[in-house]
Amino acid sequence: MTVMEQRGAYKPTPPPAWQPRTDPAPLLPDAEPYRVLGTEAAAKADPELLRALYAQLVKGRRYNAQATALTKQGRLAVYPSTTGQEACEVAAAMVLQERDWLFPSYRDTLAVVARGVDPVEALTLLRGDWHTGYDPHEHRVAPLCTPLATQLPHAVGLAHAARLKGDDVVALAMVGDGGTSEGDFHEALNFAAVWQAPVVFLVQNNGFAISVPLAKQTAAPSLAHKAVGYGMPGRLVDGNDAAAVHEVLSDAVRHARAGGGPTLVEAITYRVDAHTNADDATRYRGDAEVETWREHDPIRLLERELTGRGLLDEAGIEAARQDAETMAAALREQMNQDAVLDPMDLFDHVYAEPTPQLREQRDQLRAELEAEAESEGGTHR
Amino acid sequence: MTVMEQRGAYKPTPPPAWQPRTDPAPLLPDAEPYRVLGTEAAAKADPELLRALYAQLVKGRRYNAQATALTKQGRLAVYPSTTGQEACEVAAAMVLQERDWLFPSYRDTLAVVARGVDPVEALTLLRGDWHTGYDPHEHRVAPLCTPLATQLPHAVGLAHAARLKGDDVVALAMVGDGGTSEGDFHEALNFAAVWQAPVVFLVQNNGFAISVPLAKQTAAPSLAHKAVGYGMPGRLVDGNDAAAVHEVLSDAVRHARAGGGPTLVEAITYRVDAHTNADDATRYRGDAEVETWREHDPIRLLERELTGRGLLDEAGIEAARQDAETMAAALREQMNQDAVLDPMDLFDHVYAEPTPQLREQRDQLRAELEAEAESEGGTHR
Amino acid sequence: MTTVAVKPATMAQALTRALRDAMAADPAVHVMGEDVGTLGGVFRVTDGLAKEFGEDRCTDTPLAEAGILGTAVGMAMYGLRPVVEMQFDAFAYPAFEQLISHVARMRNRTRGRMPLPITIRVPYGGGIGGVEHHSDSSEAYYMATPGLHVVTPATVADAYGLLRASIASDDPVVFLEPKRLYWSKDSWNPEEPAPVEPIGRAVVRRSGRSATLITYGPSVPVCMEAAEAARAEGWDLEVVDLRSLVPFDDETVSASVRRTGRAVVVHESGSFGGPGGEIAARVTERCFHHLEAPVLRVAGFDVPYPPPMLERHHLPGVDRILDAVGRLQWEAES
Amino acid sequence: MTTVAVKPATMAQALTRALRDAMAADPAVHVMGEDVGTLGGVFRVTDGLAKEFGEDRCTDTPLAEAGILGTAVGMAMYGLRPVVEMQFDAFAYPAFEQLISHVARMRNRTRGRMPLPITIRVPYGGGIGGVEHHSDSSEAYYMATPGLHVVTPATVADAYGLLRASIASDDPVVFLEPKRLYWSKDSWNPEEPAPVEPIGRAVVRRSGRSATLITYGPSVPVCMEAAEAARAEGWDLEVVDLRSLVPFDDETVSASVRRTGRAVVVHESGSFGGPGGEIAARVTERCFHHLEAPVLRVAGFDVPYPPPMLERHHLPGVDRILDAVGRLQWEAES
Ligand SMILES: Cc1ncc(C[n+]2csc(CCOP(=O)(O)OP(=O)(O)O)c2C)c(N)n1
Ligand SMILES: Cc1ncc(C[n+]2csc(CCOP(=O)(O)OP(=O)(O)O)c2C)c(N)n1
Ligand SMILES: [Mg+2]
Ligand SMILES: [Mg+2]
Repeated sequence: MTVMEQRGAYKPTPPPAWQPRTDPAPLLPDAEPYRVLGTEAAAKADPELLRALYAQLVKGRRYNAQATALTKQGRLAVYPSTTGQEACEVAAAMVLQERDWLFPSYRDTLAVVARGVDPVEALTLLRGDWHTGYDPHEHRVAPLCTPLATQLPHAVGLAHAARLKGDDVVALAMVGDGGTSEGDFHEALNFAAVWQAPVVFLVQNNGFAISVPLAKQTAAPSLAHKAVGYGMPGRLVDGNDAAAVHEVLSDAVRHARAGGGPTLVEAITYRVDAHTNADDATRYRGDAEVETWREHDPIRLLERELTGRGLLDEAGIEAARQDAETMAAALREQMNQDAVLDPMDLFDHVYAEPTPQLREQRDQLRAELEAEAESEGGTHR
Repeated sequence: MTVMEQRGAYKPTPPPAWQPRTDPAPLLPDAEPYRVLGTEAAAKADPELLRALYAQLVKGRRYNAQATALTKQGRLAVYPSTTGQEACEVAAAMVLQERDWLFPSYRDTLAVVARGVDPVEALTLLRGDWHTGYDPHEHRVAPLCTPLATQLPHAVGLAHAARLKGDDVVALAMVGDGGTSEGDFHEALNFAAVWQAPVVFLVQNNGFAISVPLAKQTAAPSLAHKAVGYGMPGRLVDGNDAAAVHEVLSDAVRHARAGGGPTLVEAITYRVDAHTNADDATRYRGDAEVETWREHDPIRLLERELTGRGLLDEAGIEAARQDAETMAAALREQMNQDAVLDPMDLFDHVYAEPTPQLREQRDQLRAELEAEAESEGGTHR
Repeated sequence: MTTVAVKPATMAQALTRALRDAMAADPAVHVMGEDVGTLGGVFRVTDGLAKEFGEDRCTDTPLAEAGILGTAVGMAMYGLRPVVEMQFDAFAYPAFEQLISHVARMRNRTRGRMPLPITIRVPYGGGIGGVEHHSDSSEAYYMATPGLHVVTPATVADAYGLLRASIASDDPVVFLEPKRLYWSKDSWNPEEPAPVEPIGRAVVRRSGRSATLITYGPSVPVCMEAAEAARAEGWDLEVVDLRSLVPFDDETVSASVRRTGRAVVVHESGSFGGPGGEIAARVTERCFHHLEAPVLRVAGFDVPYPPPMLERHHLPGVDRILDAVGRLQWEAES
Repeated sequence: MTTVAVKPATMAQALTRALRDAMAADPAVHVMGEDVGTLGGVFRVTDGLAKEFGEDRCTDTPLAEAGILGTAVGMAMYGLRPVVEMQFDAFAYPAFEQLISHVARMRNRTRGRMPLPITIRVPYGGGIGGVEHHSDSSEAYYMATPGLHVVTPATVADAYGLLRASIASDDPVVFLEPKRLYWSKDSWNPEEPAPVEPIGRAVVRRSGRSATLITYGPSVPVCMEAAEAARAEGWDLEVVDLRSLVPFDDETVSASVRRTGRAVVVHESGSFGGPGGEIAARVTERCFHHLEAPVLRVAGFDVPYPPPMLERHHLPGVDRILDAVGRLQWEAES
């Protein structure tokens, strides 16, 4: 049986006696974002999971701080931080199986690292020695994607291909609130729903697209409400509640894996840092707003829950901090080493075989570099 | 007060105590397409309006038949017919005021003609003597738009501009079910909702995009359900019920004019003819399906209502038919005259002033044509 | 497999056959696009494929070109070989961002770890009486995008061979199908193991000594006709069919021009910023001292493609080609 | 208006001033794009405009480039003069269908009845250490699209004059802003009634007799530097700044090359299918018998724009230009 048959043979256009093709009611998101921490649902949460999330959040926060510091030292060209958004970043990576695929946006180096990619390789794009530093197939992580929302159809195509091959693979694709305005968002969600592809779309609504607030981006009741227009379920979740994000994403992944098709998840969070180190956030928002959100910090929320329930003590907090420091020190050290560059890389990967034109150009550059090296009395590295 | 201020000052991102930005409930379409003919609502319909709609439908049907016949005689390069969709075409034109704008898709020559554009000028694109035959400003009808859905952002921009200028103008934009899958559909609706632009989007869901049935186009409960994801109302209407389409579109136009913002209307109808005269519809659908829809024909539905209520008799039917024949005869005669062509048109409208490069090319063609005319012993027409 | 007599086939039929053979040979090959399934495509090039291989292998997609190409990228990431159909030249434009920013760059971005073997079939060019947006020659855009191969056949046999090679390529290929040659016929034995033409080789379609016509796709038959007509004027024209714009076969082209000393580039695409500028420039760089005259260009005018009733004035025809040949400074000869 | 002393201004400041003056002069001028309002644009070119003219005149749009350009089309249909900002070169690609299929064609489509006076500002080119997709030189795409003007300044004064002229034009203009010159300074009196440069005129930035460097935008300062350096080698180079790629100023360029007999085209954009091919071809067509050597090209390599740490190898610099000048067959001289 083919995938096409599986999802039902062609039904003629609804005749005059009309029937909705799908019942819209179950697709609509709840009015309130789903929360676990501080609610009754927290009691059912697995303590081990909560502790693992906590360790990752603390590490993630430290990673963001370290990477930002590296821009100041000129070791990174630019860094878009996810401080305040660590719950989403970390949960996105943790809900996936090894065989699954992650499709990050340009901001999501933390999710990429949480998935297991070497932190230095994850930062290659932002350091500037190459575009993608890691092998996407190794950890099944697509390249960090700079043109907004363009990674979403990739995720759909990959998930669809896996399904066609009979593989039990789910793709999770990340995008920002601003990215939902792009045509590619629309086309990707529509293809996913029509094909019933095993994809989960995670929108991190962090309130801004650079300087543009959500109110100028959409008039929708919520971004999750967009789901119903594609015939897929929309879910709204508190993006700073790591337990809630983990649960909602896990459900969506399970649903997709079981053949239930795609889900759109909107996680409401906040970008505490500026857009990147190069941005001046005071131009478009006030401190008071940022402070409100610091109150609702993902680490604080989880810490309160864990300590309140006796699952974490001062020693545990300190241990998590130590772990994070170790990671940061290692990252610092690695990033302080100069990148190894080979200018011939410019030509070697444009095509499987360089065209005659590229061979000429490569020879030209090689000759120039040799001449340069000679005149410097050195040799070409 | 500026338009931007009008729609509310910037509100910070929803703080942790979250509120939906808009109440989704009133945005959702009804489960059943709205109908007037054959229902109780018909009693309230204005008899004059119904009679006017009837006359237009009959004319519209005849226009479709005549245009299709012209393709067989080689007088039109191609014709995408709206047989079966006349209620939508005609109502779209009739609900607008003079100052309003119509944005047709490539299929909607009938709406263009119903709006008052000269039928020959409306067919220029399809005859092949030029791209657009009419002056868009004369009847405020944008050029027939071949690249699907690309006219939708134009309608939004125009409506927004009119509002900025303080003009009381509404734009109505037409698109097919297939066109809703394009990114431009998404971006247009989003801009419209964010700007609260006075636009009405009319989706004619005629069951097919060439050969592709709706089931392969979307998994949504209905196309009207897409509205909620933009924060605008979605309305579902029986597209073959001229009175219902007229009412729903009139309401949406009134709402837009009053500053209420855009509406998405899905009219469920059926393309009775093939995609164009060049298409072979038997490749992708059976006669039985077409027959079902002939039962639900827009003319038949309205005729039944009118005769049943004694608003139309045999003589009235005959008069409408006569009118339509007169129109068809006139169209036939006009289209049998050869188009007047000026090859210099190729160069004269690319820019306000032809570039030096285009002047050279124009001179070249003129010289060629003169040489040709001379060698034919004639003169350059 | 039964042996059949060599009989005329159309280019469209050869393309269908190439798709079918590629799908039969490799289960990774997937055809996708608007109307490619049940209908077999508006030009019927995918006719019968959905029936033979199932809708999962030949899929009617939703109507969204960026979505089609974007999902094809994801499919290729997972090891498939998507063959995407864009319904008409101008309807490939919505997919430009996916094409330029991803399809052309993914291999390079990942230092070769994530190649994208995608073939993008684009029916292109005019001469078929199409209304606006149905007759564009958009090859200049593709040529200017490193990372893409750009291939276009002019004969029935090449349609088969080059499409097979394109699908077999581990890199993305924009495969430009000259619309008005879809129904051109040629004696071609579809049952013969047809040659898979290597990508990147031009071919001399007609040898001659007076001057070289450098051309491709829909303009090849026009140039052949022009070369015939030129005999009356005493010119013996060579016709080079490029077949592949990227990579460009400098060797074949330069060898020809060095021999003849004169060249005219002929294409339907607009002249300004079109392929002819690149071709003329590189020929001149390589053959300067062999040239008796500047390399000239005969191309479409620099205008949006005209409506059906005016297109004959736009398309480069035999007369314009002969006029250009006439301007190749023959007096320098004497 | 108070008189201020002539003082150095950056190109970014001149552009801001041009926008401000245009908005003040004509209420139909509307600025729109991502982050152009409150933030003043990521390059701060629209700084202060929203404050001065209100958000209705300088509007932060949703994040969708096709939507931005598509709604600008509708606004222009209603008589406004939208000035659209694309945040970076590669982020203009999603708007290509609107650009090619509508912006470039609407006037022609309607036989002049519906002109579209839209200015599309595109920060372009590299040299600023930008990560992938932030350094493209995409002018080849725009040049190959009839119906668009393509303009690019290289000096602070031209940035002002050409942007004013572009906004005043009744036709769409793709206004390419060389990113790495945003912070270049020049003595320029912003309070003087600044000249509105006509579109379509190249300018000789430096006269010389040995050979002509034909260039534009970000490569103009590089060519000026190369011309200085060339003096040591005994070459007296002329530098022509095209300023407008469409229309192309054949007159100025050809006059220069006829005088010098040698030419090199210099640009950052890739070579193959890039602007240089067109320029070299048309110069050769017009000046063939004056040329001592083929017109050469110094351009970016035919690769996706490299990452920051490798971009210096890609960008055409003084040495490569001098190398090319050296290959202009000076032995022919003697
Ligand atoms: C197609 C495209 N347009 C514009 C940009 C420039 N840009 C980079 S990030 C950004 C804002 C993104 O906002 P959002 O999607 O909310 O993600 P966030 O930055 O908040 O994570 C913009 C406009 C881009 N990268 N791609
Ligand atoms: C951007 C674009 N892609 C493809 C096409 C080719 N095309 C013309 S009509 C059509 C189907 C349109 O279907 P729908 O939107 O439902 O409108 P209908 O024909 O039913 O009125 C297609 C694919 C096009 N015109 N524009
Ligand atoms: Mg955001
Ligand atoms: Mg349809």
